[in-house]
Amino acid sequence: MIDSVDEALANPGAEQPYAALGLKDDEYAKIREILGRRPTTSELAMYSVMWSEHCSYKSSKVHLRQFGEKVPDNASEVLLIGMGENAGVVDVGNGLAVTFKIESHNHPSYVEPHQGAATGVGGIVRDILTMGARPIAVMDPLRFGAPDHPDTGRLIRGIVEGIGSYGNCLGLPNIGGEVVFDPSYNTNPLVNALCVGVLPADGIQLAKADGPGNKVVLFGSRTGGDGIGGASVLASATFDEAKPSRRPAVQMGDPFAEKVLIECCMEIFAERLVVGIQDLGAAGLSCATTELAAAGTGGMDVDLDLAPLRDPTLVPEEILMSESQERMMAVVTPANLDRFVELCHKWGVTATVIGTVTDTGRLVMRWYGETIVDVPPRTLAHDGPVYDRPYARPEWQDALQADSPDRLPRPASGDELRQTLLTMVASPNLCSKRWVWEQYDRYVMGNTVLAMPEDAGILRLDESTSTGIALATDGNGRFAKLDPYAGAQLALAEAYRNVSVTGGRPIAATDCLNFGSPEDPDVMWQFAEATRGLADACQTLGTVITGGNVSFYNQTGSTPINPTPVVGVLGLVDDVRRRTKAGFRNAGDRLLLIGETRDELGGSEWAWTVHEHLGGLPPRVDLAAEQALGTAMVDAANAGLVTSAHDLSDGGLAQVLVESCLRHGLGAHVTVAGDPFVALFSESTARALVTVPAGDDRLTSLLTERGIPYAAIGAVTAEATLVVDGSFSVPLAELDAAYEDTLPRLFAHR
Amino acid sequence: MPASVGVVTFPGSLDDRDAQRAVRLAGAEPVALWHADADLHGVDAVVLPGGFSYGDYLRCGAIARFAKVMPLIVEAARDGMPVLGICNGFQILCESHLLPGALVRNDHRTFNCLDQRVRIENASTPWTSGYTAGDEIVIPLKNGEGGYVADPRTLDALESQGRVVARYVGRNPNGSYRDIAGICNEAGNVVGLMPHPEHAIEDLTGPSTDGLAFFTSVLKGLVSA
Amino acid sequence: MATVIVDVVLKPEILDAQGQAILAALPTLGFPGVASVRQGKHFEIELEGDLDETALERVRAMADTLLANPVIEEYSVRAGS
Amino acid sequence: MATVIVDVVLKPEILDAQGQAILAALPTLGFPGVASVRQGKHFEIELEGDLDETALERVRAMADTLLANPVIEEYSVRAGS
Ligand SMILES: Nc1ncnc2c1ncn2[C@@H]1O[C@H](COP(=O)(O)OP(=O)(O)O)[C@@H](O)[C@H]1O
Ligand SMILES: [Mg+2]
Repeated sequence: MIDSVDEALANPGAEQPYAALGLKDDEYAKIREILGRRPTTSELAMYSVMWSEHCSYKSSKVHLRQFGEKVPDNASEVLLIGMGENAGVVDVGNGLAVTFKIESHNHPSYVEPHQGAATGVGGIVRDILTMGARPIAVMDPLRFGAPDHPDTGRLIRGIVEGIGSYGNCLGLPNIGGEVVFDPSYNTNPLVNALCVGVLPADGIQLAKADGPGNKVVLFGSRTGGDGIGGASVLASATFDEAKPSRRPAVQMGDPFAEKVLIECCMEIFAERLVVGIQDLGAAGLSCATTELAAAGTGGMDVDLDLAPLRDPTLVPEEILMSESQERMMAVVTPANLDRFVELCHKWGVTATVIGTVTDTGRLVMRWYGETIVDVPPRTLAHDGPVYDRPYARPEWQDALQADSPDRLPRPASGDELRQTLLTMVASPNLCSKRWVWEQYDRYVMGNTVLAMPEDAGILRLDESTSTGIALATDGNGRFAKLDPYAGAQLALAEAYRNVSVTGGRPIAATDCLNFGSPEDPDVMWQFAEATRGLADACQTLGTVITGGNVSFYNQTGSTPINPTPVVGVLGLVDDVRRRTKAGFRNAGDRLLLIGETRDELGGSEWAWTVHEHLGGLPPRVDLAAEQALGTAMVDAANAGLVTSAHDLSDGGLAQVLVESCLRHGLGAHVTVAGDPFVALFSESTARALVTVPAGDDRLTSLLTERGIPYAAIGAVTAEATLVVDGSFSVPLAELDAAYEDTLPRLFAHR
Repeated sequence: MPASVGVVTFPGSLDDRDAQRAVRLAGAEPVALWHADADLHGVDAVVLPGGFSYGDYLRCGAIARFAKVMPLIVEAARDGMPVLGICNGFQILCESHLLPGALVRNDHRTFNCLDQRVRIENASTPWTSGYTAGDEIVIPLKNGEGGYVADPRTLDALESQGRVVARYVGRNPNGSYRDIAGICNEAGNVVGLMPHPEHAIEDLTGPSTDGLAFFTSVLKGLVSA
Repeated sequence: MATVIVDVVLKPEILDAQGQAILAALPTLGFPGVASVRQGKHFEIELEGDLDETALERVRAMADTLLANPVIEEYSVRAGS
Repeated sequence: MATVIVDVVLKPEILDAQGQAILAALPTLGFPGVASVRQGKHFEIELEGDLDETALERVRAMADTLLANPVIEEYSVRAGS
């Protein structure tokens, strides 16, 4: 029997399974208070998904506010749409705007790695599409458990294949990402996906149902039982393998359906046929209808039985919670409706009018004539519970920071350093990620100027003006574990540096905050510190946060993952023809190491790979130095002063030398000052290795003028050997084997 | 009027805009053709672009083959119009029986995107006349089902008639029989190619500009014809 | 030698995008009157030894661990010819 | 309603990369004694009307034109349950 509003009034005392749906006693009481009666089953389903952690941000909201409060000075010139819409939009000049956002799909990817990752890409692409943009690229920062954990192979193969199959089939170039291994992600991989899109600056679409009488159209795939309860159950409760009953149905992706949906929307947008539009993601129809109504005139009437179903046995509350993919909802004037439907038909997209915008202030849904939902939409979309959860600096934090890597034995002789170098470049975290990124199409669309393995991806936006954008994503869970405030800033600083060494001028950022349980005060402290750190640093660096995503409950049992804020930075490239590539190109070029190297090995890749040590303090954050370096690199690119550049991060100078040599098979002869171990493996920030033509002093003068420290450390050589003067030398073939073999050996299909 | 080259868009085509760009940079006029078009808009040649037409569901190219525009292309091809099928386009040409053989899942079972070295074996087709037989070029290869297969008799016939247009050099990237990267029909006007010349037309965005000659070749033939 | 056949299909509640695409194509190819199409995988497995219950059991175990993904698929095992 | 099953397999002379990979993986997963594995496709087709020879004929025609590629594949059609 269908539980209608009449039934709720007639039978007010019915027991309701709100606790099983994840609602707390006081949350349920608040729903009853809002409605002045008990909710119907459908209403209960809607409140439970909309008030879940995943959709309501109830634990994170009080901290995320800082991103809107600590805005950088340049934000007003840059931002067209800020946080709060499906994705933020930035002005890139020439009448164009860019929208980008990063999102997580961690828990679903553990349950079903291929589909979980694929639908993660599908979801973020629809967020970008919803803004009125053509999606033009994706990126995929990924984190896995220890390489030898029994589940890691299944997860990395499935996740990479899933991301590839979906993105490749959509025709979106993948222009970068991350692959990190750490036992803290055992059985809880992090699958973050970023999408970027471009749109006319005057073509922004908003998620609002304006204009009484306008039609509400559901279009795209039919609704099935996919991921029913996924949003609330999966994202809101600790994932516990021992309870299979908590595994909801998996969401299946259909990239072809999404591809035609994109092309269909592009034509619909070009003809300006919609008043408002919203994608169906987590919480499906519940989310789309309440958000559209809440942001618009305020009311909506929906005949839910009109929604086209894949599974005719679904009941209303299931339809409302379904996370079937590749669906969108648009608000269309009656005058434009025929043309809208015609374009859908052209692309083979199903479109159905299921409702009408009203000015009643109520969202009313009927099921074959009976009213099953009658709610004020704002109470679902915006007025959910907000928690200022207790947090406190963990008891163990001091001991962790005191456990400095200084006590670890360091390689001293040339032979030891050589061996350390080979071990490091072959380690899963530092080795070549080619096995992953060769599974992704980086060429499609024909505008990829830089992609893997470059520091940042660069896309051409306009063939006539050669303007473009650069994007990079970074995060370091070890640094954040040692100091979450600094760790979040280091993630931003690294992405900022990656963008600027290619010649991109950073202007905006997006973040994906992957943490453990917010109900754990230790984790909540990490979260509070990380958001505070990120907001402060974004303000200083002039990279406004345009949007992002929070993923909590990343843990197994009671052990949370390393706190992992992942940051994506967007930069402007005035002329993509002037971008700087990594990799030594010309024998004889001089090597300049820009920035200051200190003895900083806390949380370093060396301490982890060689000693499995995590302790001490992360490298010092120096935002002023990052900014000086970044500006110099952008100016150098524009003036054509450098022949290559590569920023320093995990693995330090040694790693950058190896990667730069291997790129085109040229060697290097390097002389380092001071302790060669520190020079090679320290992870001090705000550094880059660049090459300049021999005898060309323009860059060194520029650096000197601006007071940026640098050291001339040698030259590129034609001989295929990396030589560290007075210490050791390694043939590139040996480095190449060490660097390239690891991932195929561990994970390739045999 | 410059020669015009049609590029067909099926639902799920991906490299259609890239193929149009290549046609344009080669100096011809690109014409967008739609899978449901009832005529070929008077184009002088046709490119079936890469992508995942109809999601590559069932088999790559199996559903696209039945598109309304396909019989028109088959007929024009029989009359000698130059037709180039790239990647998914190659698969469609095989499914349509304009070219022999078929393309199956890569032997290593993963989608791969690489800069591939390829040798031009036949420089007398309208799409390869700008090359010299034996030229080695580097162009992107990106597919999950790029393994060319055919029965031995067909393979021998292709070889003996000089219909292997391009061959992989170095490591065979997908298990293609006899390292075949591209073939043509008996008349030579219909060429199917697994790697993507349209992604190697500008220094800025490709591994080389080695692919441009596919498009300048056909243009030259059309202008002189 | 024993031949055992395993057919793997998506669970009925799981979206079968391929089946949907084929279903959509059939009418235009002159095949009306088809109500549904589901696409799955078909395995033909040759085992050493006799075609008996043990052989079928072994194949069921293979299907469980390798041939089917129990999260989204179900399978059936039968003796081949 | 009539359910008709179509199984499609690669011709024996065409390399079956997926079958080979499964064959190679089986011993390491504790399944020795497997001589060969072939992977194909399995279709379950529901037709309006009765399950009779006409229904089977219709499905054979679908298999010929769409479900299988005769250049590399062969198929069998049978009545479903
Ligand atoms: N970590 C974050 N930083 C900044 N903005 C965030 C963050 N997390 C979420 N947001 C913003 O909150 C809004 C709601 O997020 P979300 O529910 O993920 O959007 P959607 O409903 O489009 O999936 C978005 O505008 C998003 O950008
Ligand atoms: Mg959204």
